[in-house]
Amino acid sequence: MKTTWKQARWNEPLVYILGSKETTGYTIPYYEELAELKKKLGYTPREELGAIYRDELPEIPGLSEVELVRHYTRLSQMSYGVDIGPVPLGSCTMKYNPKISEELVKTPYIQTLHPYQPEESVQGLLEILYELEQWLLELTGMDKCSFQTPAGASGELAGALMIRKYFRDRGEERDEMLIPDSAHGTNPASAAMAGFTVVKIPTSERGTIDINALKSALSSKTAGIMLTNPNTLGIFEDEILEVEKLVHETGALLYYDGANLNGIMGIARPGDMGFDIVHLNIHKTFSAPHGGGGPGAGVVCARGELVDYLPRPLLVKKDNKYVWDYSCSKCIGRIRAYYGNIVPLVKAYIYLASLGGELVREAAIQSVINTNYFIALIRNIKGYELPYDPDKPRKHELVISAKPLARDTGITAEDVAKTLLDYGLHAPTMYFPLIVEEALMIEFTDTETKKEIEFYAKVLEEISKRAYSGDKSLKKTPTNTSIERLDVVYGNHPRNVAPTYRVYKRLRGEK
Amino acid sequence: MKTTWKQARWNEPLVYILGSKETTGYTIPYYEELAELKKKLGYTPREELGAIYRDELPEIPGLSEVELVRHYTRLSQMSYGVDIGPVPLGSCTMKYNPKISEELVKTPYIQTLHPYQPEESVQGLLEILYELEQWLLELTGMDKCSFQTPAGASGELAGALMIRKYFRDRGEERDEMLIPDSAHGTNPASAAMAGFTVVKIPTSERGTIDINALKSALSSKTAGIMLTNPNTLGIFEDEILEVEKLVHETGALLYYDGANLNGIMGIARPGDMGFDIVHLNIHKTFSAPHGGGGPGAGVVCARGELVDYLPRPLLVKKDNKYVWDYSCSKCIGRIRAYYGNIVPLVKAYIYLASLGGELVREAAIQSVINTNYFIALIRNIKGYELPYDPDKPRKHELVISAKPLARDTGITAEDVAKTLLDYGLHAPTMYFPLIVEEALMIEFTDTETKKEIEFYAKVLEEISKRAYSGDKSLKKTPTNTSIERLDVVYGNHPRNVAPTYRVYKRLRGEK
Amino acid sequence: MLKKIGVSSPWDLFSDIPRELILEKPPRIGYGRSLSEYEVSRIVNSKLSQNRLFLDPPPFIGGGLCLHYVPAVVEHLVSRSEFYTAYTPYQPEINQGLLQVLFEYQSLVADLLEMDVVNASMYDMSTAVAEAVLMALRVTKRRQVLVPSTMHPEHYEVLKTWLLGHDIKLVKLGYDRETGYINREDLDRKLAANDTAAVYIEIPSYLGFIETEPEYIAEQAHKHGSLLIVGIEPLSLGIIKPPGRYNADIVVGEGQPLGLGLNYGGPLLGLFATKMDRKLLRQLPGRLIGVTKTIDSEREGYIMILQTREQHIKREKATSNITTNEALMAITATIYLSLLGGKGLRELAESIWIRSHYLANRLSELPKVRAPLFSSPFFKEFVVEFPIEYKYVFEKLLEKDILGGLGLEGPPLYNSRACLFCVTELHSRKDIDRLVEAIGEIL
Amino acid sequence: MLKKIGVSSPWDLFSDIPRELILEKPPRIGYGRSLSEYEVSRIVNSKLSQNRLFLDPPPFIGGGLCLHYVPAVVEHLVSRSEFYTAYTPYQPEINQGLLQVLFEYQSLVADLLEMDVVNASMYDMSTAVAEAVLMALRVTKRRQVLVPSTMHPEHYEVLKTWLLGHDIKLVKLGYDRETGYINREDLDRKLAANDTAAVYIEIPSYLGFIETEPEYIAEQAHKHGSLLIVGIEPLSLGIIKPPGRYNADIVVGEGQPLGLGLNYGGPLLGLFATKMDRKLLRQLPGRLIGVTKTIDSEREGYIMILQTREQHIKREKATSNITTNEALMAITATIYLSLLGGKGLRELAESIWIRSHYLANRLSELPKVRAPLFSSPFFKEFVVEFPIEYKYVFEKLLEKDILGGLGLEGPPLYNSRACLFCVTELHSRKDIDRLVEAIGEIL
Ligand SMILES: Cc1ncc(COP(=O)(O)O)c(C=O)c1O
Ligand SMILES: Cc1ncc(COP(=O)(O)O)c(C=O)c1O
Repeated sequence: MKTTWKQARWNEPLVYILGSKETTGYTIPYYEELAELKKKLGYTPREELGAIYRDELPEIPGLSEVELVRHYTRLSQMSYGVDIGPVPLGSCTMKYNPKISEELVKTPYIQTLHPYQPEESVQGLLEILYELEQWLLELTGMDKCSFQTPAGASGELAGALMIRKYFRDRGEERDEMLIPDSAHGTNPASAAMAGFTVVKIPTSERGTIDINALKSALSSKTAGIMLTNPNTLGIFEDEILEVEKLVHETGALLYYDGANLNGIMGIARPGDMGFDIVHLNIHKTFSAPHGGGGPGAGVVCARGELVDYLPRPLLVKKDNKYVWDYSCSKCIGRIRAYYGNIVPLVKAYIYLASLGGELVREAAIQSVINTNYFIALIRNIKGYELPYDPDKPRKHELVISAKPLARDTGITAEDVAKTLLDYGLHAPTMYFPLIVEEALMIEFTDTETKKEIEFYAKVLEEISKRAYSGDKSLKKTPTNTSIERLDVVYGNHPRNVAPTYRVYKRLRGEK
Repeated sequence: MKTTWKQARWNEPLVYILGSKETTGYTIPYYEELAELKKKLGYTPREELGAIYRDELPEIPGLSEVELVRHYTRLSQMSYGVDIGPVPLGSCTMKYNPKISEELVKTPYIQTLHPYQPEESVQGLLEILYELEQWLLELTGMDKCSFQTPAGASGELAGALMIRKYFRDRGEERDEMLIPDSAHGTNPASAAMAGFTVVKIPTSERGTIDINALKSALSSKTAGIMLTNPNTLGIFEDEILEVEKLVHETGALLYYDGANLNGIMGIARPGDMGFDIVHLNIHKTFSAPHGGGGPGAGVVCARGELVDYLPRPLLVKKDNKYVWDYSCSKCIGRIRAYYGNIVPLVKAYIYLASLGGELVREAAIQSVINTNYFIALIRNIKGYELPYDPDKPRKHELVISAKPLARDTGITAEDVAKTLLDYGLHAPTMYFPLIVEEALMIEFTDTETKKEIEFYAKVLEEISKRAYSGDKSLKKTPTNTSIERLDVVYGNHPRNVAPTYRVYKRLRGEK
Repeated sequence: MLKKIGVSSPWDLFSDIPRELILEKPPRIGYGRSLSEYEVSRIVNSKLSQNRLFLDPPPFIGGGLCLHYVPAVVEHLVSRSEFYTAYTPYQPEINQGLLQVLFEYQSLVADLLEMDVVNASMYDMSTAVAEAVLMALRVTKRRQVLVPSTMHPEHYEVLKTWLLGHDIKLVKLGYDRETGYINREDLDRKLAANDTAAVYIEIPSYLGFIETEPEYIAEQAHKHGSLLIVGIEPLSLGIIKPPGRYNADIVVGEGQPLGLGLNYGGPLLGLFATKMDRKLLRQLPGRLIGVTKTIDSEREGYIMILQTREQHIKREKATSNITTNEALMAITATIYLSLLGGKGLRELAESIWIRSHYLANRLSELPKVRAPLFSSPFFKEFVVEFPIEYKYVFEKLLEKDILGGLGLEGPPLYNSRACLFCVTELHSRKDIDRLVEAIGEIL
Repeated sequence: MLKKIGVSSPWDLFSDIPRELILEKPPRIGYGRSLSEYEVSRIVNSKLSQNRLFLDPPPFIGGGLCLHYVPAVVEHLVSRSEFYTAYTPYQPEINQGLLQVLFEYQSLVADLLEMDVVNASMYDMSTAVAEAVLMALRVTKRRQVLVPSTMHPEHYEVLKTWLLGHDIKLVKLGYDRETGYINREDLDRKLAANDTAAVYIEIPSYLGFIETEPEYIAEQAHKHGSLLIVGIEPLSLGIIKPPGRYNADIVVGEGQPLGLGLNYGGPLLGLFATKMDRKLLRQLPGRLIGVTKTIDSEREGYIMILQTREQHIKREKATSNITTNEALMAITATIYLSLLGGKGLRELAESIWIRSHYLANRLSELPKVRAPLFSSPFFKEFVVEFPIEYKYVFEKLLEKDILGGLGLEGPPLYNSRACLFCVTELHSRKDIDRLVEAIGEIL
């Protein structure tokens, strides 16, 4: 399997080398009016601002429009997203995002709307958000959602704060949050930001939460538990109802990390499992593209009493009009300014409206089929193993370990990942979850084709063969990408840390 | 000067290999209605169409949307336009096209307009076209334009037919069209399509039309002369007024090939030079992008009596309303269906409105400065020469000859062109105009930066050095592009001619 | 830069232009000054928004162009700037992507038509018809051309214009008032002298009806040594037999339904195909992409082939003057076709067939309305005759925000009570019912 | 695929889910069936077009977000799908382009602020303020935070929420009614106990006015061992001294003016910068891109650095929980800044300054209108006080299709006759005159 793929490799210098602060490609609107208006005013910015006037031009290099276009177009060719090939990063749900969403949100009817313009003037948009909320409630089994949170982690923070406020209001001092050791890093981080002490719950050899450990952790200090289900191993917590009973019986709450609902949406609902609060990642399950790191949109939903604690404002329908409800007797307040990340939310609306209930369920099923088909393909490849009950079906994702490969050949999960790049493929998530050694966490989602999945498995097999045949070049991959393997240690060395060009220049003794 | 540039190289198979005719990424609107409507009709297409029903599915491979996006996105990365780097193809005016034009024409207010909807319902668009016409008249010195012609060649055909009709109406039998040997190939081709016999006029050693040869070619059979000015050598026909007198005196007409007005727009006008008909290439001078080969838009304009002969309909203002005037007592009729290539025309409007008169003139001046600056940079590079009065300033473009290089080192103009590609640059037009051996025809236009021009010159110098140092690899270039040098002879051999996949398969004995 | 050039003023570079030709002042263009991008967009948007949109319901007007749905992904991919800012791929090594797409275009259209050769596009269908006729004249060296009386009147006008420079007899064939079909006796009679270069037919015709036995015409034409040129509508080929099957020599068509907007009539996409035949190939107009190998024979790639037919090499002996064509529209059609696939195409064609027949049926229930006017099968467009002047109906529909069919008071039908309706995949049953109701109220 | 997996039904793959949890029927979502793309766009467009646009004249409403012009080229480049369909660049070798853009983002913002460290974005300014405060608490280990009373009321609310889990004293500083400035005595008094983690100030403030001598506040804060956090508006830095010059420790801001649409308030872009200081760097929230070399040391490239601060490694000890951020907005800002350049930025800032002052001047000519209400310099936004209830003015303006300023009946001003106007580069003299005339008529 020879690959002659090459990623574009432009020797594209930094914008600082290309531009100059005296150059601009921007045209000031109504420029010719300025001289007269200035005269009318009779004073200048410099005069008004005095000591706080900026004397020197900012060191921002400007480019002409054509230079700008070439620079960033070339850089785009050295980037890799779902539109280029599969990005099976586990825990990330990199599904393909239909172009219709991109097209429909590019309209002045969204882009120019001001958050403070009267509600009557944005009824169309609010209706979309309202219907979206109904659908998300249907999918989660919750009672009410807030659109405030701009990402999943923010949803977790909101949820954790809700739990804190809930117990404070009840006068209960509960400051422990239970979190499985397989959880996403944001869970403990969010809990800590909300002031909780994190109690780690181990994973049993079945790949699910260790019930006995849970039991002994639960106490009157327990505020709640944060769970992902299916968990980050892709395994459904089949004892979830037992967990629910135990937790609720101690008076604690259940938080559902629904960043990734892709494996069970339309099939089972966190509300039915007994969760009190849920957050959803619009940019994962609901098909808003990930934007190279963001924007996302989180939605945080709650049941029963917990609804009162949701961040405000909430969208409600009153006299057949959609309005923002700011009333907040118990709520945690605002989690960010304005109402939320509207654009990805509209994309979620378009996605769900297009699919409808049946195809939503189909998408979940397909994602699970894809996961298990891939497992079947790689099950017997030497060097990789499927930890935790390999016969249990996985849901939206799976985690393999390259530990045997590393042990036998010295080729690590990282080497495997880097070598995948050389075949024009994006690597899986590496070294997560932390409970699996040499972990490769893989999620194809529902939109990858059988062909792509098979090719991916074949390349993994090829890499194994190369490793066992003693091919040391695997340590030097990739070479077909725009740059060769990068030295992570070097860039992190305190002597070399250069987060900006001004620091970079200083490190090199330039002015 | 080492280059490590690599163009993206995807081993992207044909869509036939990727797709299947049973797959579709398209969603039929209101699909669920069809069953009932069909039932209501009581008969099927097959029943109605009978013998002419298509029994088998067309052999069109379908793709899912994600497959489609990856396929064509990857192919786009293996393409090269002005947004990637300079494309200094002489005679092509590949200037940068501001993105605002692309944005503004993507609106239902253009895209969904039907050519037969009432004129009252498209006044906004017609006003744009009308104002554009006024500006083009101002630039050309003509009296009236027709937007019909979809490209430059089509404008030439219209013009040649106008000349033919003009003389037919006058009862004069004139069927010779004079065309300089430096002219663009479309000129003789268009004249021939209009039924003229082409008489070639040689170029003098001054690089302009040979006046004596012109004199002896002129006769009572002469219908007209087609001229490009500045001509394809980039040289202004400084004896144009003399030419005009001679031609008009014989009773013949002057046609101006204004495909490329970039070197003199706002500075001198074909109308003032005495031309009777002019065509303009909206996709060159007026900043509509070239689309990988099209669409263009031609505009053909005329003066005096010739206005009556313009293709119809013409846009006129009547009682403060814009209407299409179909009246045609003498006109040549229609040159194509409907009114013209509207989208590029609107882009020309945006371009001219943005620039205004002064910047239009500035653009011309800058394009001429760029040409002559480049000449200054390469003047002394061994191996290249500037034929025809090297001290005369060139206008929008220049033609150098690599004859010395070919003679001394065996490295031809083609080798130079192919090697340029290896530096991430697009090659100039090669082997045109035909009157220059080993021609390289270069046009930077007004939008290339000084830096780019200097880099281009430096690479040409480097290539010369490599050639003179005996570097034979220049015959094997390019190697940094998505594919190595292609064999033009092979693909043109009658045994190998494969213009479609069905023929390709047949040649290889596949079904 | 001036210093390096060796001049002191840029005007020195214009010293060879006769003094009296140099304009004293910059031209009066635009708004008397340069405008910022924001100002331009404000101006252009305010002008354009004066246009009246008909989207709810979608327009029912036809006449060779109808509004179809352009999938967002098509628009997205055509907007890749590597494609649309490229020139004609004169340097194939650096433009393999573009060339492959164009080769796919030729191949897909070829399979749609079941013809072997497809060029890389003509300006539009009207000029494709003209080029096809000119090609037939060159191939056969004859001087008569037969065309249907019912053909698109603008295409006929274009053809006439393009033939101005040639001494050609352009003859219309009689047609059957009942079916719209070409009158066979007339055809036979006009072919008899064996001086006909080509017979041109349209399937479906401009008026929407479908000749179900083109084989007869093909045979007659070929028997008398003339070529058969067929004009098609590409979506109809989801359910209609491809012209390759009934022995067409040249096929032309309007590619607009394949993912292009209307854009008030342009740019469009002229489809042009022929048989794989030396004689035809040599006379083919336009650009052609083909497969070749690298000089080291290791890989296959794409180049422009048979360029020796073209104007930049053959000049006055070229097969056409065309150079700039409609490449981006060809790319659009390629993406559109690859999205649909054979099955999608069939389903789309069927849905258009069903919807247009549903409208005809419903209209025919109205008193004294003849819908369709012709008894033959039809696709997408069809003629309806009203008991009153159609102009009135059209105006009344406009008042109800409906863009009705195209009035046929002019050629080819000269029937002021008739119009040409177009129904596409865009028209829901509700949209169609709304039209029928509105007409019911008007009559 | 099922066969290869070894199951006979896909439901076998869900057999581990307790029976009672499995939904019997597909969820009731959307329109009861799947919709074609055309149907969805027709539905969405028809809903969205019910929103009311205010573009002529552009909106005069502010309150932290104002409508600015987004150049077409910015929108075009951000739409390159290699960027927007990428994930966080966990594999740097295959995402060098994206990483370089983000490094350029950090660098350009750093030069705009004259701060050395900029992270790869926060959600928005409100959360950036909250993260800055949390960071200051970690760095200083103190428990009091001082903020201006005039700060953005929503930012204040957010801050309060984010501090719910901590035992912190969030204290408002008094301000001068004449200038809007922080009361220095109050500041000194509250700093005196040396228990303040950070002093937060805004330049320009939420109400538009500009503190011209932040040096005093910086010195006082530092003298008492607390950090200075400054909230800025990025365009204003074309004419206002950058916070790096007056010794800010942490700088936050809303990046929306840098090429982002309003989008009804999201997504936005939280700017976050600090000094280059070990202690600060270790506590920095969010992602950071840095320069490194290839393992063979031949070339330089970009990677994510200092990831050990982040949640996926440090978990509950992380400096923040943020992972998904606003990368695409950061890309947008990068492109926008590189288009403007230093000079363009200055000119743009000046033009906004001129236009907003022109409106203030014109309004001040109206009887009993106080414009601006504060005597201090201002940028882009400013407070105006009317002789009548502002609510009435606002409603009347709406009737004239003008979206007026933001009423200030609530916090921080509680003045029902006052509003906050925002004037940007979008407002031509004519637009401004139109507003003034309309207000003249209303009063
Ligand atoms: C399981 C899980 N939880 C939480 C998150 C955090 O979501 P976000 O990145 O939107 O903050 C992610 C994704 O990163 C995730 O995969
Ligand atoms: C001088 C000249 N004339 C005519 C043409 C033909 O124009 P078009 O390609 O638009 O048909 C061209 C461009 O190809 C040209 O450069």
